[in-house]
Amino acid sequence: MRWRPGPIVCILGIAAVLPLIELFLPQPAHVSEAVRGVFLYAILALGLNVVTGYAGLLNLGIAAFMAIGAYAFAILTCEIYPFQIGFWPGLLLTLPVGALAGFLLGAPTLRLRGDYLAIVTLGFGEIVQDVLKNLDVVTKGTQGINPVPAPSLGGTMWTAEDEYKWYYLLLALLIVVILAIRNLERSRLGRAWFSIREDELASRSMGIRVERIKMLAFSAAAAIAAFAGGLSTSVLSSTGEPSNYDFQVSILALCIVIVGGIGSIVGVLVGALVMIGLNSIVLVKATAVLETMGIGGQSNVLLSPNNWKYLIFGLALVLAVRLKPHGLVPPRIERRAT
Amino acid sequence: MQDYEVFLQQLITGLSNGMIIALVALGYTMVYGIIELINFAHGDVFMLGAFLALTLLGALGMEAWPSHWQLAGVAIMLLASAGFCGCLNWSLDRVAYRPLRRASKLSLLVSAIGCSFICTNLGLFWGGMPMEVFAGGVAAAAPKDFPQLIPQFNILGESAIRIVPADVAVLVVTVPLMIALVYLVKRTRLGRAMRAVAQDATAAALMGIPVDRVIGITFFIGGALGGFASVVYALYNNTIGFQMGYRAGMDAFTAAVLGGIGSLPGAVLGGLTIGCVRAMSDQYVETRWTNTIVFGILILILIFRPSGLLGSTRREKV
Amino acid sequence: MKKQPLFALALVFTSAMTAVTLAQSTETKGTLTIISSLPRTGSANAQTTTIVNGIKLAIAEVNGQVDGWTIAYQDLDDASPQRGNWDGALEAQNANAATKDPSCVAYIGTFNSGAAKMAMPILNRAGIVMVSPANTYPGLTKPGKGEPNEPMVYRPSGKINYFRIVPTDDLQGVQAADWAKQLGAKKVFILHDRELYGKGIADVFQAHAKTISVEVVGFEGTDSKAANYRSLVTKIKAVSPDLVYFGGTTQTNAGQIAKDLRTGGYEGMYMVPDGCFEQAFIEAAGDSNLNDKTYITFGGLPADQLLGRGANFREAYRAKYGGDPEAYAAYGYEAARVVLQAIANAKTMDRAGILAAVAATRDFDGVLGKWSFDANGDTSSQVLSGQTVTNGKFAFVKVLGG
Amino acid sequence: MSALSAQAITMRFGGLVAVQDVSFTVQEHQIYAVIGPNGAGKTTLFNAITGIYEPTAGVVQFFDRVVCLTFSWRSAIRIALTSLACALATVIAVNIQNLWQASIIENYVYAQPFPWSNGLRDLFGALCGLSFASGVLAAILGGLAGGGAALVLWWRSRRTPDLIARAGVARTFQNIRLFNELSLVQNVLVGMDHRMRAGFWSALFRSPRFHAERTRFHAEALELLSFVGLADRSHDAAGSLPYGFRRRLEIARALAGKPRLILLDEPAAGMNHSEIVDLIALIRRVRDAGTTVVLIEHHMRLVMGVSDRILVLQYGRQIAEGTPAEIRANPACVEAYLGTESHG
Repeated sequence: MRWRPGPIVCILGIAAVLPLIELFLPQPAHVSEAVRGVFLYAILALGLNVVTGYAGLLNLGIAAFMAIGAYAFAILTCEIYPFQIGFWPGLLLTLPVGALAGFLLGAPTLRLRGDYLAIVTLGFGEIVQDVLKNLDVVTKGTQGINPVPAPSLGGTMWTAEDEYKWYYLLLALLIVVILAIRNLERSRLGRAWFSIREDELASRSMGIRVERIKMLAFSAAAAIAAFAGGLSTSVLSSTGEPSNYDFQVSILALCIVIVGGIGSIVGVLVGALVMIGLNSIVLVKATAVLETMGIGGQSNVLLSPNNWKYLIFGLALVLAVRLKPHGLVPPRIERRAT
Repeated sequence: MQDYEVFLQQLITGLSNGMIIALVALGYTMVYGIIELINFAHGDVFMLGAFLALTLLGALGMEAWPSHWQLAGVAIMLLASAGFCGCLNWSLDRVAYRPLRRASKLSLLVSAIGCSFICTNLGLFWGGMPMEVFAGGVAAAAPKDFPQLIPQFNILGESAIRIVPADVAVLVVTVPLMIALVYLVKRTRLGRAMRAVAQDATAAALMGIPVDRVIGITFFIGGALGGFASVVYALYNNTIGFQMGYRAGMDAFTAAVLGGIGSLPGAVLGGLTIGCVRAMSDQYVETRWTNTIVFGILILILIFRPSGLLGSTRREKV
Repeated sequence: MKKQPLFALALVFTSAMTAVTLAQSTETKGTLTIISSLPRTGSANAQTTTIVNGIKLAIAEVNGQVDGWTIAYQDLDDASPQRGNWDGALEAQNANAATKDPSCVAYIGTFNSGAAKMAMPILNRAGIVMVSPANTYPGLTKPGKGEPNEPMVYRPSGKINYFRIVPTDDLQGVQAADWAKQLGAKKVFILHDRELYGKGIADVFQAHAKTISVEVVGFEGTDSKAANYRSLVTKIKAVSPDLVYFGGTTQTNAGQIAKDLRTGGYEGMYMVPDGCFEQAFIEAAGDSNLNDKTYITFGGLPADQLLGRGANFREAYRAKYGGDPEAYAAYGYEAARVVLQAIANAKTMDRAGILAAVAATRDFDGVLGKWSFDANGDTSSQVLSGQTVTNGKFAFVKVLGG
Repeated sequence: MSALSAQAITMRFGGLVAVQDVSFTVQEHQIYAVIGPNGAGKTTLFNAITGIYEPTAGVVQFFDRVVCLTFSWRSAIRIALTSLACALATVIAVNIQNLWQASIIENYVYAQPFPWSNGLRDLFGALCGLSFASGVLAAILGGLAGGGAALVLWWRSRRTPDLIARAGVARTFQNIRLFNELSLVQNVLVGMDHRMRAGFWSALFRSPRFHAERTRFHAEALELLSFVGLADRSHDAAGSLPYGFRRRLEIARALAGKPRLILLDEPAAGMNHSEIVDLIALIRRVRDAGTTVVLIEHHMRLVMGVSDRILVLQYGRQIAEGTPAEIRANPACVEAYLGTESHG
């Protein structure tokens, strides 16, 4: 078959040249920094997509795994702890740590039906929050752990100012994650995930070891989320506080997956762009414009644009699923290669 | 206080809190039972109900009423909030959920999340707008005092154990509601229709049951329960805020699951269990671990009873 | 196809913003921008609104002009709607936006100390002065108070660019404990909201209470989202303390705790830090639950105790926004005035000049008293005031420390 | 050797007895039919055999073997280890603050190298110095919870459909259960899944083994699709197939696992005459390829034409068993079923 650039390649290609375009635009129009957030959330949502989109298990606690990754990464690398294993080993270690956490939660609970599992994951999210806050001897509680080292490769360092370096690093890692997920998706494992999502009992009757397959989805998602957590920690050079990884983050990731197109990598990318873009590009810039035009900043609730953000975000969600119930880019099912 | 008095006191607190959770959870579980939607907006509808009650209270100047009139005031608030929340929940179904009935469950879930955000924002506006006390909306986000209409003296007089009229009020409102609800679902034609739709919407439609109407009515009833609960909550806690829907919704969801989703007695049992576990954990462990303990117990129970405490192990039709 | 409206929208915004930027640059000597970064969405909105009011008031007082330079002000939000709280990514984004805006010379923020940790290194490298109206975590400025690598880790350039006008937790917690002892408390029960601010101040309170032989009968972290604290109150009552100290803010339910203490039949004293020094606290708690038995510490003198400058501020604030200025309004106002004064005193009108001028602030006559910045960038003011609540209003009791 | 032997199967749901005391044996290479009026318990019997339900009483053997995890010393050790791990994890979780303080915080001086041996020594010391409640009690509670959970989970997974499928028993469903969003090939490949060996890592890194296996099974799947006559639609979504094709796809999917025994639940339902003729030929071909066939069917011509033996159920009870000729001659069967049912 002749090779044609697919939608994923197109999106990533546009992303790759975006900073170059920006060179010709005035500063207020720069968005590449916010796009870094899109990349991070895209990685997180790709992880969630594995468990919720492919295997059909509703996970409301993906942020907990992100938190585990973030804190594991920070504890292993930060200079106030004795380990200090460095950026790359730390980032790689978030994968097994996340997978282990996923395994520990999944092993006893993956037999639960649909929404029972959802509440377990939600509860796990709350537990992780509490644990991170309360074990302050280990995790520094709400202080957060900082500074977390920035990556360096062959002598080049990434500092907070090198925004384009960061941009391309995140883009590269996003591509790695996409490739890994695509390899899994187009394999025996991916097929088994889909079959469980479609009809768990039938796939069980075909000899699929449902528990094991679900566990792989769950752990893989947890590992990717932990990876995203470690990465975001490094970008911000601090873990922030535990509530930076609360239920709302899980919900945002879920919205990205579903609004984008559940079970579709392109969908997740588009979803992340739309959701995070709405949040940290459109809303932020719009508020700024309104402020400079003298609108807003009033003490009355109704007149301050900030107070409309919830409403706009909520309306966007309702309208998105109303107009596109299968997501902005639903997965193409038929010709998926084996 | 003696040790046993502390224990009894915590039990009373736990049961009172648990009853409120149970009331919210009933609305949750009804909606879940009929269309299998985790209604994220339920907690926020509940929150708006509390704001309506506060508005009524302020507009009618109930604080200044003589005490027996205030009881009538409470009744007015209960009915108004119930009606309001019912209608709101019904409209959410009409506008945001019904068009998605054929779409996947997850799209529905996102729609519910969106509604939850919208309601939260309305609560923020509401918290600021109509009442002078909030400085023209400057402090809209701050928690709001809900005046004490129910006195807080100790019914037991000088005893170390305190039972305040608010505890009694919780019982007086919630228990009849639960009985009425069980009657409605088990004994009336409407209840039968609801159960039929919950079991198999297509079959129910073929039997001539107006499915959409039944679902709408279920949303109304679920919302109304949330409305009742919101007034009870406000009277009991005397504070409301635009973000209180989150915890209320989460507790209700947990209670519904713990009891077995779709089971009315299960929701009540789940709510009471959570209330008591919270109180006991606050007393005998540490407050900061309470959430962990609640969810830890939930996970443990689900491992051993995968369908909740009273949930039926519904067999899949093969 | 679906994305076209989005692009169109983005285009409109872009052009609008460019237009605005261009329009602004046609001024006398040029424009200096002050950027504030505070959580404007979600639960902290009430407090940050008053901070922004304070900042705007300060700028309005000089008619937006200092020495012929136009002072522009940008109110950035570091909270996102889906978080409802500060968001590290947005804070970093705001800080980077400030560094990239050539006209930006000062950054007022942050509200949360956790957010400051992310913004500080970025602004430090860019040499932009940062004045915080609300951060109280000691480690941000004071060596030896936080982690071993603090505060140097926030100063990658080696220079100090971060200043704060609020007393840190280690000061307020100590003063609060001393005051508690003076009020006659022998047994205290300490609560905190498990946030950086509340936990930090409660930790200091506990440590100091032990050294001045006040018995600490309990130390608990609360759940700030709980519906009520009745079971906790039962636990507190069982050990019958004289005073309950809550390290927390109005938004982490200080009001609800006050309420539940009273309905639970607790008769003793209740003390809270400056995070609760706002009318919203009284409104949330219900004044009958607070009257005469509630004590609030505040890092500075309340507006009505100040003569001259402070009294003017109070009148001006009342005239502009209606209602008395609260703790955070004063902090915001003070922060903005420090910056404005530095601009007036600056030798060179660039970031370095203004930074040097802020650092050189000495004997500043502000609404919080007369104070200077010390070598760490902290306020030299050791003055805290103690308040109580009578008839639903804050009432000044005494000056603490000094 | 018998392919399937059911002894005294009883299936009870609450008060309702769906299947009572049914026993039969299917010899290898037979085509065996289960017939009976609607609601006679045929599908329930199938579900009990294939592990979807746990029979209330009775034993099912495939190829003279009970397919079930037995409580061996291995599972015992597994449960014991889980329990031990949970006990240890609980102790660590409860005391993590102290342990961390003792081993790490006390020993680590900022920007100095960490004395690992001291850290380990202090960690061990702190572990030994734990109080009864935070040490022994926590270990016991954690161990009990972990062991109990492991035991319960093991109990629930003793006899699952996937275990039975892996033992070489495939089935189809009365109300067709295809994976509608997957293509035909993929549906078949799911059926082959348990024959594949390339795992997670070879999929992730696209190892040569992965490619080899993919090519091999893909070809086999296409072959199987042409065996049931669906080769030309192999890349369509299963959900888009017309009804008759769906049945065939389900059979292909069941055959994909190379089962030694296949259970077909009403394979001819909704088929027209010529399709049934094809189906009969297909079933024969399956049997001739070496697979034993058990089928539930209402369609009498098919049953009588193709079966070697027939089992007749009524109200959950077994009323007759024998060759088609015997059944035809049995008055009880004619009364119960044949008499009332029109011959197709």
